[in-house]
Amino acid sequence: MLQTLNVVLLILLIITALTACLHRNLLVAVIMLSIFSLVMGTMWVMLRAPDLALAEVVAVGVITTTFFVATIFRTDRREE
Amino acid sequence: MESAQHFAIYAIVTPLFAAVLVPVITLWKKNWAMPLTGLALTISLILSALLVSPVRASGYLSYHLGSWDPPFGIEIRIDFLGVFMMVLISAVSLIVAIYSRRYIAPDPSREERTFFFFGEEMEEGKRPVYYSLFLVLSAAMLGFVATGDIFNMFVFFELMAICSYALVAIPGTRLPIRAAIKYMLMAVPAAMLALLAIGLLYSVTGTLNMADLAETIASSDYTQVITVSYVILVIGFAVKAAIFPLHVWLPDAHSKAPSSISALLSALIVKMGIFGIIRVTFSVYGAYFPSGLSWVTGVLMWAAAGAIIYGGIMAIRQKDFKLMIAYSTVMNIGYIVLGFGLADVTALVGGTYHIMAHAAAKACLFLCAGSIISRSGYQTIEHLRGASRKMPLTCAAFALASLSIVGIPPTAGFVSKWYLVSGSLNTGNALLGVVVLAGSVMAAVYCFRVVYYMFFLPPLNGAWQERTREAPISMVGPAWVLAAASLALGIFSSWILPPLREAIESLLLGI
Amino acid sequence: MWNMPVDNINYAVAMILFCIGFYTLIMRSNLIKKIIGLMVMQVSVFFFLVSVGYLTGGAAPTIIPGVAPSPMVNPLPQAMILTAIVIAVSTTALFLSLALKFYSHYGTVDMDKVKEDKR
Amino acid sequence: MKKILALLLTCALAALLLYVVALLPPMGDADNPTNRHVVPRYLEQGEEEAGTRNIVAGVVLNYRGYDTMGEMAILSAALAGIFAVLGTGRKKVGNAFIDRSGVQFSFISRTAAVLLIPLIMLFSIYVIIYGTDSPGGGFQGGAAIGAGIMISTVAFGFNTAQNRLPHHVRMILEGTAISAFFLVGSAGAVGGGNFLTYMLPSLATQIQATFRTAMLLVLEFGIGITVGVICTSILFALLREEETYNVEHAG
Repeated sequence: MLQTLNVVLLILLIITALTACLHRNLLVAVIMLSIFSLVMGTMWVMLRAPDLALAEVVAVGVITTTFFVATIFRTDRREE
Repeated sequence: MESAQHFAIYAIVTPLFAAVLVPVITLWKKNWAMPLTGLALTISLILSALLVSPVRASGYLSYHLGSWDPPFGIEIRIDFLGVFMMVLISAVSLIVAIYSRRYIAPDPSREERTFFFFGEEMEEGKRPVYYSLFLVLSAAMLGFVATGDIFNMFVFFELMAICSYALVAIPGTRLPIRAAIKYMLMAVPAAMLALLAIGLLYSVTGTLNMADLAETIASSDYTQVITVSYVILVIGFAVKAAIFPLHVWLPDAHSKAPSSISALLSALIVKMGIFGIIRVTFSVYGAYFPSGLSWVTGVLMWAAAGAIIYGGIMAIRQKDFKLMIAYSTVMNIGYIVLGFGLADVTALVGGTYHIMAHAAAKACLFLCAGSIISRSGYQTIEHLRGASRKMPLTCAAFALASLSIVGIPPTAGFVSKWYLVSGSLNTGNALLGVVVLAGSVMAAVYCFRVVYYMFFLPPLNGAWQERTREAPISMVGPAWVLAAASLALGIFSSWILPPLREAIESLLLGI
Repeated sequence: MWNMPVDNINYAVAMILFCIGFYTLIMRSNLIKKIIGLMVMQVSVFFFLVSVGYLTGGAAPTIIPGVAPSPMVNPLPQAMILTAIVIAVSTTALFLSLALKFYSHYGTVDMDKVKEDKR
Repeated sequence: MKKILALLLTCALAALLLYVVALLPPMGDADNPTNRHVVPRYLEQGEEEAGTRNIVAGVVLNYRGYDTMGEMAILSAALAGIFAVLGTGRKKVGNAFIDRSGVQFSFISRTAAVLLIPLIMLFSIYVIIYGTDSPGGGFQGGAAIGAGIMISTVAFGFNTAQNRLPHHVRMILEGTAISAFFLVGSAGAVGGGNFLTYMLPSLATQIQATFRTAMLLVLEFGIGITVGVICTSILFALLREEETYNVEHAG
């Protein structure tokens, strides 16, 4: 059961990372990055690292994403 | 000597604490930034200098942070090479900080012309930020050379890196921003590679303390993992050290940064990458060193030879003054890495001595370039014709430091090159000795061309007429101190070389 | 040699993520995209290290009073990663500010669209 | 050409990394070097020695507190770097796109902010105080404080938020963590131990543990305040549009 969940989360990680890296719309890419770090947080809870999961979700999933969004709103939203 | 054990940590944390105080104090007292910076760096310099004799007496100094025994807590472990670097770092930082005072804040009452940062002046609000970053940078370098814990080393490495990106970009104009971006694009992935290597190493040894790692590695079964982690770690440090194929960021970053920062970058920060390589090679992978990793040192050796030739040719081709000095740094990095790559005591002594010789001379060249560019606004070598008529002291300091870069006998550059050549002959690599000598010839071409222009040619039409004034004493003085140091380090080299040789021998044997 | 234990699938995925990030970093000319790639790279290294610290059947490294002690996962990589996350956030924030300044000078965040200029 | 080169480089890197990963000891095995060498002491004696039930917090603040000091210095340096790049922004009035977006006039966003922010603040203070005994700690709590201030910035407008937390106040609060580390560390050095020693040998035995708990709490709060304020300052710096853009297309 846990093994299955692990594999599902790993696949989700790869999908979100690829989407974040490939999508042409930067806002979508950044939100995907945020989802990536949320999935990563879940993964880390499974790996028994709750401190890190909290830090990852708050620092990368929320704060860094906000920085990204602030930057993207002030620059180009699409990648040419 | 009870209180002496705390000197090392206070040499590191005093600048760090002062860096926090500077922006707060300048909210009320605008002029206190520079004196506070100078004070903190002076304290560091004194404390580092006081460490020399205890370290020489006992071989190395170990300080356990939080009183935890080494494999459990973080250890500060300073051997002679470390204390040598600490004194060098705090001295050069102090000198450059004194230079910065008038360089970033010209005195309006004396009608000084300001051509800072390629025609634009630094806004006043950024001055405390500049000093703050400067102090953190010095503290990070001191912490980096002093630490005995590999993850702590990574933390200080990143701290140093972040400060240097920011200081390159501090003018805020186009070219510095692009240079900083280029720098970051190479250095941040490199730092991640270093972290990955530390992770790999941790996963097969289970410890982070360097001395403990060295013991565990010697008896570990995971030979391939350890070798790969070494390669990745060396790549990570090599980007920071700008070793030849990975030097791409260096000329831009060093020539577009403010000159005081260029001096610090060239004199110290690239050396930190090399110091990192030396440190991990001997203190961590010592068991593998001569036999198991000889191909890595071989690659580094030929990269160094490439750097000397490439850097020399590119420096000769440059028209921009600071870009020429920056390419000269690429070349001199080659010398230092060559000393490491030959894996011979004599060559390594030459390489480490060249760290110091090059630090003094190159910092002086950049400070002089900064004085000339900020006072006159000229950036190309063509415009330097006749500069000595208006700025004689600066030009003389430049000429003296050039002697050391070229390696003319009484200067420090000669001593280190002598050791490098004899080291390469010892190991039977006569070709590399020829490369070292060819590098000296190329250095002579690009340095003496500038000196010749400065002293023996008349100014270009209309140049150097009204834009004139010797730089103030707080800018000429530091340049002269460094120039004199590069001469004195050559004359009195017999004081430093024997303990350095002992230290290198004990490194090669493994502590 | 190639008898990778099935358990090490986490390590392999971390390395694949690292390479995805690395490829994005060097291939995309858009600065924001490069920074996203960098972030993926950094997080994947953290993932690798957290996986190194895992212990099958271990509990989270927090001692709960009154509960019998059980084997716990390794806290040291977690402490390292906590430090490294802060480093990653700081680096990313600094890089974003540089990208913003780049945009204010050139009107684009695309590195390839900007030719060399000598000023 | 560049594409092929990049692809080759990435493939080479991937091959190298996957090769080395295949050679690593199996994940989660109790016999791994990582689980045998240093860590058992942390797990067995951490509560007693370091004074924290959360061993991660014990490692972060006590065994490896020096790293945490470096980490806080990195955060401060990043903020200073952002000021160096974007300007310090001492002016009272700034301009930001979120003020023009109309989000702040929306009833929904304001109500959500008013309801959420107290909860977030409460959560973050809980996480900071109980960081030594349960998952969490100064950094997580501080980041949550920063997130709360970010929500209020979006909901009430940039200028309101900036006036509530003016530049000089943030400037003073930003140094809290480093100052706390310096002072606590010096207390250790003065009290007969080494830098960052919390169990001072010169104190009476019965108050040593209390002193250590107090010091850990000071550090947790210092880290929390610094992280929260620095995240806010970075956001403000990224949002503030002070200069008029003279956009020149150089390409």
